[in-house]
Amino acid sequence: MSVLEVADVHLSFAGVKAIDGVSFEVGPAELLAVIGPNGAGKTSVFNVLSGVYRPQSGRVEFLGEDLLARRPHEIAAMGMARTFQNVELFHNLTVLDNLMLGRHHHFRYGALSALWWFGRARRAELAARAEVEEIIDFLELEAWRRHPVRLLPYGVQKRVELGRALAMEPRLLLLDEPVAGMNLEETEDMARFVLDIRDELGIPIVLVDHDMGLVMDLADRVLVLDFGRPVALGTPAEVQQDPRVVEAYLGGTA
Amino acid sequence: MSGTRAGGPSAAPAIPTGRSRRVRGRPLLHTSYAQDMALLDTRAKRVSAAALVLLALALSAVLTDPALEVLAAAYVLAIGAIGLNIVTGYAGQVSLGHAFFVAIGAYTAAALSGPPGGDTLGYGITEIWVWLPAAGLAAAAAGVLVAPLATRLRGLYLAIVTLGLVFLGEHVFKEWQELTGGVGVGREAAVPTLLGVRLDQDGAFGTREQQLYLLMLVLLVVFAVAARNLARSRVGRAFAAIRDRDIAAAVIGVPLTRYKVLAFGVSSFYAGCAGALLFTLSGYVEPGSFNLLLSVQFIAMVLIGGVATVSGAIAGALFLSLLQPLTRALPALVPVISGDTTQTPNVFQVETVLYGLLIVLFLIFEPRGLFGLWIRVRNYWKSWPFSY
Amino acid sequence: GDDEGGQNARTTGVTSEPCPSAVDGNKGCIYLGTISDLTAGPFAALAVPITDAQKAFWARVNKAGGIGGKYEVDVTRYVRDNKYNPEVHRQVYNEIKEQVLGLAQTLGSPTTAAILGDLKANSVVSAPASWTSAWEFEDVVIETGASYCVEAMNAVDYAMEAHRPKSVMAVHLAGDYGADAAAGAKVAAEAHGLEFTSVETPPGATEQGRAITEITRAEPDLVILTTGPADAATIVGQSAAAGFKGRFIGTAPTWNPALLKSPAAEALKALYEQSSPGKSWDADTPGHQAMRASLPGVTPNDGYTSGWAWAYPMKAALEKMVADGDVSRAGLLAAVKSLKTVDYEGMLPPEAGNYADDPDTAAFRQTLINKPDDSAPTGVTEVRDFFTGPTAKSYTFDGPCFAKL
Amino acid sequence: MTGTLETIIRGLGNGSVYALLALGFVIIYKATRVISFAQPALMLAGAVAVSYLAPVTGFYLGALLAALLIAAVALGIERVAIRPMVGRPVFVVAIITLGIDVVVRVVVNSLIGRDVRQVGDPWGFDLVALGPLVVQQRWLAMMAAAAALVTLLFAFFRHSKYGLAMRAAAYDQETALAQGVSVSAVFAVSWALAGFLAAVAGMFVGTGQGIEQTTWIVALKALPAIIVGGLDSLGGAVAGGLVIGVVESLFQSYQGAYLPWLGQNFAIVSPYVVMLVVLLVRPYGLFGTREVERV
Amino acid sequence: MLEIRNLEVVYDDVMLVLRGVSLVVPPGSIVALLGANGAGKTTLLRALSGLLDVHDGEVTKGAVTLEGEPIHHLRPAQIVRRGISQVMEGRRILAELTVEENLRVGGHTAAESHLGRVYGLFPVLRERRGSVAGYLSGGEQQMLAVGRALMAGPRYLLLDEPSLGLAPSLVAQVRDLVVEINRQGTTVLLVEQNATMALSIASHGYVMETGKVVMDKPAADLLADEDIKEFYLGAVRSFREVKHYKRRKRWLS
Ligand SMILES: Nc1ncnc2c1ncn2[C@@H]1O[C@H](COP(=O)(O)OP(=O)(O)OP(=O)(O)O)[C@@H](O)[C@H]1O
Ligand SMILES: Nc1ncnc2c1ncn2[C@@H]1O[C@H](COP(=O)(O)OP(=O)(O)OP(=O)(O)O)[C@@H](O)[C@H]1O
Ligand SMILES: [Mg+2]
Ligand SMILES: [Mg+2]
Repeated sequence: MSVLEVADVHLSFAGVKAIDGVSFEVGPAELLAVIGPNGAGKTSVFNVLSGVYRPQSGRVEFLGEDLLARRPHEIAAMGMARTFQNVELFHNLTVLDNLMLGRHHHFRYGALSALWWFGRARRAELAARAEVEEIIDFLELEAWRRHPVRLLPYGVQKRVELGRALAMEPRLLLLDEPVAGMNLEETEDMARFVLDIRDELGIPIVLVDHDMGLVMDLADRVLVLDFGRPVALGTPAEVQQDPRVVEAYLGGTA
Repeated sequence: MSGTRAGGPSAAPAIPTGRSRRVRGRPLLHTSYAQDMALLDTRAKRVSAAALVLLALALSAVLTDPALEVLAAAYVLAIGAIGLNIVTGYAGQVSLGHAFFVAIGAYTAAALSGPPGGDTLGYGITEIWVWLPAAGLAAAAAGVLVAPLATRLRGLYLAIVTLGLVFLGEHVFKEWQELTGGVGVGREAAVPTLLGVRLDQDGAFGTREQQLYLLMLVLLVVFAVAARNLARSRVGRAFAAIRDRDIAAAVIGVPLTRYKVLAFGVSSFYAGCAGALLFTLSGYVEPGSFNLLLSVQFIAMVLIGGVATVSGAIAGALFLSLLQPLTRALPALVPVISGDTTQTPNVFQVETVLYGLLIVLFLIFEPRGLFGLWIRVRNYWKSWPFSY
Repeated sequence: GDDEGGQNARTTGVTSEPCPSAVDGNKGCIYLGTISDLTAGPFAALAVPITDAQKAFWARVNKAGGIGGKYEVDVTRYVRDNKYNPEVHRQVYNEIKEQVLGLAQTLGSPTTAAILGDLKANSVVSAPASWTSAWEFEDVVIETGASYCVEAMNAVDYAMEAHRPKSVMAVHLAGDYGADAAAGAKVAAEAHGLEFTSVETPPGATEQGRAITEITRAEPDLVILTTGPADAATIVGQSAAAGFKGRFIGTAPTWNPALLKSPAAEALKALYEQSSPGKSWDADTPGHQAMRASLPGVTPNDGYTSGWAWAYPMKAALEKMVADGDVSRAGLLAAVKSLKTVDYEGMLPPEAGNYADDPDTAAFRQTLINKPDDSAPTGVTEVRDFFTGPTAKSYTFDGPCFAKL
Repeated sequence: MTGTLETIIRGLGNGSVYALLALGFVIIYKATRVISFAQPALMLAGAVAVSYLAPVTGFYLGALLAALLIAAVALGIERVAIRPMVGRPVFVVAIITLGIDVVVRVVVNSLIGRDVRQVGDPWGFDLVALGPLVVQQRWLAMMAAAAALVTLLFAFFRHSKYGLAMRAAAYDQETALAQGVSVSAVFAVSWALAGFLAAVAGMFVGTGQGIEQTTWIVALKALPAIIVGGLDSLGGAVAGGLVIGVVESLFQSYQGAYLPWLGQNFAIVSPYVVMLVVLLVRPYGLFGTREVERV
Repeated sequence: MLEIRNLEVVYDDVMLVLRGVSLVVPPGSIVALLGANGAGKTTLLRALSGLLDVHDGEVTKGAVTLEGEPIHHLRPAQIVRRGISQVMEGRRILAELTVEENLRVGGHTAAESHLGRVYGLFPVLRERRGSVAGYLSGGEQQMLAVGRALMAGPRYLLLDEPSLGLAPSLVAQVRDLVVEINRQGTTVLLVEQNATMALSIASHGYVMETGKVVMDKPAADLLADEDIKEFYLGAVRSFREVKHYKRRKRWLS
């Protein structure tokens, strides 16, 4: 059974067709890459999946349940986690707090316990902290724990964002251009983390990026979009050979 | 991320959660998350917090009654400012409507504790532990009703709409003379009785001012600690998330509407309590008091103290409350300024101008507020003698 | 707490040292506080002349030998600005209360209400700067002249003779000022069987649209105005422009001499009269003469006249206190309670200063009526000297009027 | 019917003044994202300046000089107190303008003194007949002046680079700087314009009844107006001002008779009610720019 | 000639970020500036364009000169007028303005309009000229940012990561574009993470690390340098291999 099923989704904004009949599936522990020219609708697909945009038509099922009627925070609670194309961290908060926020919907205590703190709230916070520390350890963020994220280098911010998504204990992870703007070393680190998440944790991943080296290397399958329409879907090797892909996206130099 | 990892946290290396002794001489070395997450996480902080509270307690014996009254008012205003800081500083929903919620608290308490059968509404319940929570809850209810607007509006739109609340409130309070006594007339404020002891009369625990001072101090500490707790909890983090980036907050699972409503609710609760207490000091409430100026003063306290810090809100409230007496004292030191009202400039003009100017100058030179000033000083000493 | 400042520990606000600017260095000093709206509040325009007049008043008293030959009075050292805010009023009161024997001026009703409990508890005798009827009922507050309530009653009674109205409309601000007068107008209208309506209007000249509409729509024969001066100019000017032919009578604070330079001047001269609790600036009484002599070069304004007149009862009470030998707050209050008359040097009849009897007996009920006049210094001349109308005469004061509107 | 029309014309007259005030707020907001609480004081200062100048220079020249003078004052304020705050949080700047308001008002109050001051306008309460309608001349003057100024302003923004530079500076000062926009010049121009408009509005507020120390409160009417119109829209400010003026005028005339249960003088708060109603339908006012957010 | 001599920059009065950097951009050249994250590349560009002020940064030592005249104390608007224009890091689109308005703001100081040229380079922008810029996709915004800087018709163009988030075919286009505008007479200082791209067109390259220039060579030499290959260009190997030797063990524990 597939984790995510997207069928014939259409989304347009005042004259711009952002998504025009996109369908695909993501299998368990699959790493699906979505590529395409700028403005092809990749981010828009993510926004539909996480409930930020509501498509005009189509069907999206996540773990067998319909997504389209749900609001973003409900979808998050179902286990959909994502990172954003432009880092969308909570800038004034520390790394720790950003990661703790990832665990928001796992907490069960309310505002009154929070005011009192001792007891429920404190226990829950301590337990969450332990979970978060593991992620910090995994993503090698130890040195940055207490820093407000706005002061961090870009590459580290991207990592924190990944950490926040992981803290949500996702059932599906969406990564939007995780290595854009990164130097070689950081790209390699990120690639490693992505593979680990998929291989060790078995979390299926949808990945958008323009770094073809990365995409072709990591992806199990690749979906190519152009002007919101699917152009090709197949293994990296198949896609790379597809003349339509070369023309629309890779250009002569790929 | 423990989702697929066997056993969750227990499988991870043992995590010490209890308190444990700290290695001597390394105040920032924490050996458990509990220590690390404690409110006052260093010995220095604990000591200075305790010292501050003790000092504040001691002041009640040292200072004159009028000075105590000024400070007591400052403490109450601080409670209100902390409340505003919750909705505006932490959750980022700028509200100019704080005065409205303060008014609701003040009148709820006044009506509950007022004498029955008088010109104005009264139920004769003077016990503070009844009217104080009631005032908070009434204001919180109003806050919760208003909050849905906040989910539609942003920034200054919200600010001016909440300002509209103040004007609408003024109208209602003016018209509802049974409750408020009417403009220019007013009514008695809530009477603070604690277990049968009237705190607004000289009594067993000291003079009226001493008793009220201690009451306000204790309440301020309680409210401040609760606010700090809230801020470091999931709720506080969710507020901050909404403030910094609301779409992202929703996408990681924070229900926006619920938390905006909660922020307004909690903030208004604080405002309501502050309102109930504020006027017990003078014993008298007049509906004209709940105007734009009051709201603005709260905003100024938050900004001057430092946004999104509890201690900042307290510092801001103290600063503004003490600024008035200060500006009254300052011109006296400059003998060339006339005390004669017929002349310009006279001391009264100078003191009013000073009040405005000092706020302006302070914000120009320390835009991050008193808290920023503190951070600067601290950073300086931390990096001393290597200023860079 | 009651720990007193100064070396004369038992008598707050009185020293054996001379006043800061003493005429006679051998006399002691009685300090009186002033809390007024001196800069940013809505009454600043009136408060400043009131305060100045009182300063001049006490300077004259000191020059004339002070109080009982033993003391001079200082009202310059403890002057505070309340910005017309009850909380500020209370704060500044607290700042000075241990330094003063009483208050030469406490401006505003809600502001004074915020310290009233303290005034009563500590017997701090205070002269108000407002004419609301609530002060009749407070021992420590020594008001001077008839209340707004009485003023309005007399205005209606006067109009019954002069203009024979069939209907009366009170156009008034809310609260202790406007509502007090409107209540008086109502009592009088009912006594005469006139049709009565009341229109509460907000302060601000641009806000008077409703009042004007109501006036031109209902066309009452008489309008009793209790607003601010610019408000009055708009109301009278625009109503007249719209063809309104009825009469206006405004209470004292409604008037400002500068209105005669406004576009509403013609309408005011044609339709407006002004009631007043006391004679205006240029009246020919010893008190007025003294006042004019003490305030050379000022632009005439009734703020001065009121401020000056308000000081007489305090002077009388202080003299009585010194004569009785108990120079203290308690002594001052006792002196006040024994005053049946006060010498106002002709500015007001002596019986205006009755603080001994019960409120209903003591309430002073005489006012005057003036009309606009370009040539008079404050823009008005008297048309009717002190009088008590039938309504006021038979009215029983058993609580503040404004509560009864 | 004529009564209603006259009420509406009164509303349009007052509304034109609110529109001028609102334009001042909007221009500053457009360039700096700050609501300047100093506008009320500048308005009062303008009115007072006219009252001093008019007897010497005549009314029209006096009004022009006063407006220029207040524009200069606003420029000075901007230079001294606002310029150092470039790049700081807008709420801090808003509070600073509030402090400035207090300071300016104390100075102006001492110039007003205790008498009601007259601006010396030629209209007074004079009436003019428009067919069956009898309306005050000054209302027509207000409308005409507002229309003229608004036309000039729109032309200025259309034909100069300032309109765009202002919006750029407001959205992101650093980016604007990087494009060579002199953010400080933009700020200065917007403050000067706002000061000019406030002064003209103040002059009109003073027509007829004159000015007192408390007259500044009128300027707050512009706040609901700018929200109704949309905080950053010049056209919206005009529309908002007129809407507020008319609604308020209608409430003044008819609320007492038809909706008495709303209490006395509901007209005072009617602008805020209109504002709430508009916002329920359009969260960015009638013409305001929607905040752009995408991830 | 744009020249930086021994430049020291401090943020917030305490953080020393540039420690004596010297760099020369000869007229008519393309100079590439490489460096790890946080090395201070953006800071250096800010010092050139006068934007340090906005960030509480300050030049504490050294000088920036344009044709021999010091410019580091000038205001940004003056610097733009002297022909230096910058594509800021992170796109910095004026999101509430339309595409065309963004471009016109870019041309604020220019005497003539370069709109046609920019639309010619990026047809998408012409298509979307009336759209609100904030709703453009990430890559489209990047094109807009580059286009906007061109609107000033600069003599010196400072590009901070212009290829960020662009599709491969567009990266190639941008590279060609840089070469083209350079040929037309604009001098370019190019900050890039995509070192391969940058060095392929630059004549000279600088490498910065923690606030210092650590390497300064003709581009061709840099391309051949072993260290540069290792740390900036990347050996041709699979990412799957990278992780194994570096990290695997620790994660499993
Ligand atoms: N909220 C919106 N309003 C209007 N247009 C939008 C909106 N969101 C996306 N679009 C348009 O939809 C198209 C697809 O955008 P999207 O962000 O999905 O592209 P993308 O494939 O992620 O591109 P890139 O690689 O450049 O990030 C673009 O043309 C964009 O301008
Ligand atoms: N406004 C600022 N205030 C304080 N420190 C800053 C500021 N901007 C940058 N820094 C610090 O200066 C150093 C250099 O930053 P800079 O942005 O110049 O690096 P960079 O080389 O451009 O990095 P990247 O490749 O991530 O863009 C970093 O350590 C950064 O944290
Ligand atoms: Mg995208
Ligand atoms: Mg950079």
